[in-house]
Amino acid sequence: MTLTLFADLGLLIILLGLAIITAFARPAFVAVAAYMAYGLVMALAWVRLAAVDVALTEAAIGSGLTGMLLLGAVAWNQRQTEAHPRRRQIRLQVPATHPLLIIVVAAVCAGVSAVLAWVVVTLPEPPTLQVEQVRLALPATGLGNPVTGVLLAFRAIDTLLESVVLVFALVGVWSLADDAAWGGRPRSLRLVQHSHALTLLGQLLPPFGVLMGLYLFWAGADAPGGAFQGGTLLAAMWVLALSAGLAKVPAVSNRQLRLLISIGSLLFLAIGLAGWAGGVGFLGYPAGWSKALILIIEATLTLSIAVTLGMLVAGRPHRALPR
Amino acid sequence: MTELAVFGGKQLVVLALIMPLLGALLAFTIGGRTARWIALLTALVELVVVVSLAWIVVDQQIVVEYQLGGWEPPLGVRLRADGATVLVLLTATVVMTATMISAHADWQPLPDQHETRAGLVFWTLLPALWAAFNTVLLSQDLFNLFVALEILTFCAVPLVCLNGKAETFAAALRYLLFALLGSVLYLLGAGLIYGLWGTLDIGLLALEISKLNRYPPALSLALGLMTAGLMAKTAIVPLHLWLPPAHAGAPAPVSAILSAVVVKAAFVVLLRLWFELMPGSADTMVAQTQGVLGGLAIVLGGVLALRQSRLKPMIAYSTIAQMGYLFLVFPLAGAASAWGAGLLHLCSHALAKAALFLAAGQIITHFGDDRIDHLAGLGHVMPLTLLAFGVAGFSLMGLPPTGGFVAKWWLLQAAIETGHWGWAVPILFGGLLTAGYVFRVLAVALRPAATPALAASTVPHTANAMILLLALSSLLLGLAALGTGLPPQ
Amino acid sequence: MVASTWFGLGAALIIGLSLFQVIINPEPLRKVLAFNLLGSAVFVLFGVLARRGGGRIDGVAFADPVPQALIITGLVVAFAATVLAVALVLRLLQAECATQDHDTECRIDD
Amino acid sequence: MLFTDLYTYSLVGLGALFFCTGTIGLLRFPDSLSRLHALTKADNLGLGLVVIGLLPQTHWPLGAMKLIAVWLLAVLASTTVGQMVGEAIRRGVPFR
Repeated sequence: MTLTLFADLGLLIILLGLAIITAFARPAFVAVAAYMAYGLVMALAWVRLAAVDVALTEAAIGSGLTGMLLLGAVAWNQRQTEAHPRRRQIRLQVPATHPLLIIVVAAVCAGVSAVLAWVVVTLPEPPTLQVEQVRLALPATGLGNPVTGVLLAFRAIDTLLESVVLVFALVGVWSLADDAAWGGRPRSLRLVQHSHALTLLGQLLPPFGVLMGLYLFWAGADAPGGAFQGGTLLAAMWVLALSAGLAKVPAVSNRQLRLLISIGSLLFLAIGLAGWAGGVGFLGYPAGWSKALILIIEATLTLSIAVTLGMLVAGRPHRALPR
Repeated sequence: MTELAVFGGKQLVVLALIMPLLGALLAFTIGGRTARWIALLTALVELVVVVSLAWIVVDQQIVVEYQLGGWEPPLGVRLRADGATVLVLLTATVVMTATMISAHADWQPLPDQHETRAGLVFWTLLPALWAAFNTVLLSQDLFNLFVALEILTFCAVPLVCLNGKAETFAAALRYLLFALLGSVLYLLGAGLIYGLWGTLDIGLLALEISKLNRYPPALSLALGLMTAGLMAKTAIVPLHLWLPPAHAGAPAPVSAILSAVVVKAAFVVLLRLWFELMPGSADTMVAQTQGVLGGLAIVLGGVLALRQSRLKPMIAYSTIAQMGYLFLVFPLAGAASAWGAGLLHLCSHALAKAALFLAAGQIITHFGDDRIDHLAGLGHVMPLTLLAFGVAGFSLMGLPPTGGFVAKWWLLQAAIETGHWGWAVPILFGGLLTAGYVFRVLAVALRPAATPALAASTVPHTANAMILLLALSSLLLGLAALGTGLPPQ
Repeated sequence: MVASTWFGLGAALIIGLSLFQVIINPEPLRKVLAFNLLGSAVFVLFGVLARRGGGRIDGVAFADPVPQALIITGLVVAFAATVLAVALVLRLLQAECATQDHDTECRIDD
Repeated sequence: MLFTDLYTYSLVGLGALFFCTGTIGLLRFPDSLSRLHALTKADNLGLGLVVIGLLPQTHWPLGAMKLIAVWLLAVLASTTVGQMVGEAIRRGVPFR
């Protein structure tokens, strides 16, 4: 017991160190790299908090995709600054960076930390929260993983909205394109310099990655995993193939692409509405059908999430299609 | 027995939420020239759904509840529509539908084009935003509200920079960062509340809290964090900096939606937190602070609106001032009329503000200038648009018998009833400021043009009709409220 | 103190310092990064609460599944926010660049 | 029982030692290429030793296969990254 506490404290110290580097390191590149490491260590912390589903999501989305995105942005910014040294940096200033204001903000933030810490220590004896209710209701869904049960049955509306969030975020990213580029492809993810090693990885890894992604979705019904974790892994494999130059980013006007992006949410909505016909209401599953329906929803969601995440990483359309 | 044969209130509550969502997804998937028609069709269907729902709720005097998936809270999520909800729902529906119809000809593809960027984005994100707003109104679950507020932000931000001008990107980014800060604080508060009672359902939480003799400090902290977060999203005074550039820089139909609908979402959540979870909190420090900030917003927003030289920034600053009135509801909550006053003000401001922004949009497009000093001759060229602008302006000022008047009258009554006379000062002073900036525009616009008369108005009739409809709705709302008797109990 | 409480304390600390960076740091990309840190710490605090509601069955630790599901949703929503923010920052940088250097082209893909 | 534990301790300890030397190399070697060399070599060997050490502690055969797969994937990833960083250095990208 003490040994694991020791390990946990070690984990915590590493986390804190990485968080401080992320927040305060001067070079942006170092900060983002620290954040990616922070995300991976955080995934371990989630395992220690007995939340393996969260650990998988954190590693895939929180650390991997977010880190990749930020790293790309920082690198671009750095190249631009080197190419145009006189360029004015964009600064989102608080009204005045008066030292007094900084002290006040620091005091408020320290206060928030202190009060939260105090709440963490003094919060009353562990209530059972919803552990019991979920355990009793879970058999009705036919699922073995309570987290999937919450995501796709009890709180299906959250998950439906979560899947459309990605679609609308993608529309938001696309909306930043130049009018002339509309309908075209996002910039190629292919690295400027050709690398044989990357090409080899791009050929070798995807079969295993895709298998793993599908496994994560399939296992999600009864063990940690699910559509979001599986979809992210599939997206990562697609992005790998794209950056190795083995595939081309589709154009945003592509009908099939749009359908692939929205099909997960649309099918989720359709099955939800079919609940009325089945007499169990919107987002309800008829008895005996729930596991099958949930798996169908998750399968399409996995596909849609994978395509949407890949397109989100690729960014806004950049070059118009030749007429 | 007005129960419809196929759809009862329960189904209508769900449809009110998912129709716009479905419309947005289909508009995105099919795209092209069809996207616009899908969105407009969605708006019409939604109008029918919401009117039917409102009819059922008001006529039968019932509260409609729906447990999604059949799962009872705390496990599941519940939708709920009472009289207040359907009033706001109906207002948002009218604003949305009118704005969509008035903007129906914008961003059309050229003959050789398949679709335009702005067109697809507008016709996809506007229904999506609508779905998110309806979820904010209907959902009873604190976390579901968080997701809905986030979708609202993600849809609103790209719309701010829809016309692709460099300065609007900065405005959109600032808006996004403020909104995200608000969400994160809100989420932190919601997490603490879950830790206390193991539920996120507002109804169940209200029950738990009503059993307490004294509030646990963690609850105060949670509510404080959530309130701070939501105040950042409603642009109340020290946190208002993001609003004017975003609302003024966006294309006019988007400005109308942002000012009329989007900023209200966080306020509705705030209302429910304080009125449903912590009733009787009118005399607490927090409520007093909210009132003081509201008063400051009224004065500061009004003064800054007066100092603007352009029409749209002026209307945007006026939103800050008008949101200030809403925050006076908290210290006056002890009076019976405060709740009704807040609700009425929210709705009449939504209608009036949408009319103002849409009118400003038509003025920019067809008069070619939105500098207030250059508006001479406008009354001659665009009489109907100016008429609508005037009627909406009267409601904003609080001239009888508009909705704005009745709301402010009820607020004053609440101030008198609770004995807190001091709150009457910002209410009355704010009215004067509003009169100042509205009359300034009208005075210039009614002057004959210095240059020879411009060509007669070319404003499309549908657009004018929609703007007038919105302005008149704000007026009628006042008459209807007066008809129900003063003040509501 | 149990380990999860220590994680809770750590999260409280990270919330404070990332909140400071979110408010004070003027560089947009650093602000976005600080937001991610802040969000992640808020989730940990939530997760610590989940752990309190959990326990051990047959020697395997488990936690309240509801906050876990909420955190997964939250992570996806936070990712969407980051994507949008980064896209906006890049667009803004490019627009600034174009207005300041008329002679050199500012391209996003070079 | 005791023997397998002893075996695991010694091999995992040896693996940890490789990680330590690799890290020292990363910190102390003069130029990027040799630092890269220290890092990748030590990681592959260190991780390999840790995996071999842990094999008797897992369920045969699935658990063991998972461990070996982890090692193979890590080797694949670090080889590719090492190669790409090396190529970048040769092109003259400044690394510090």
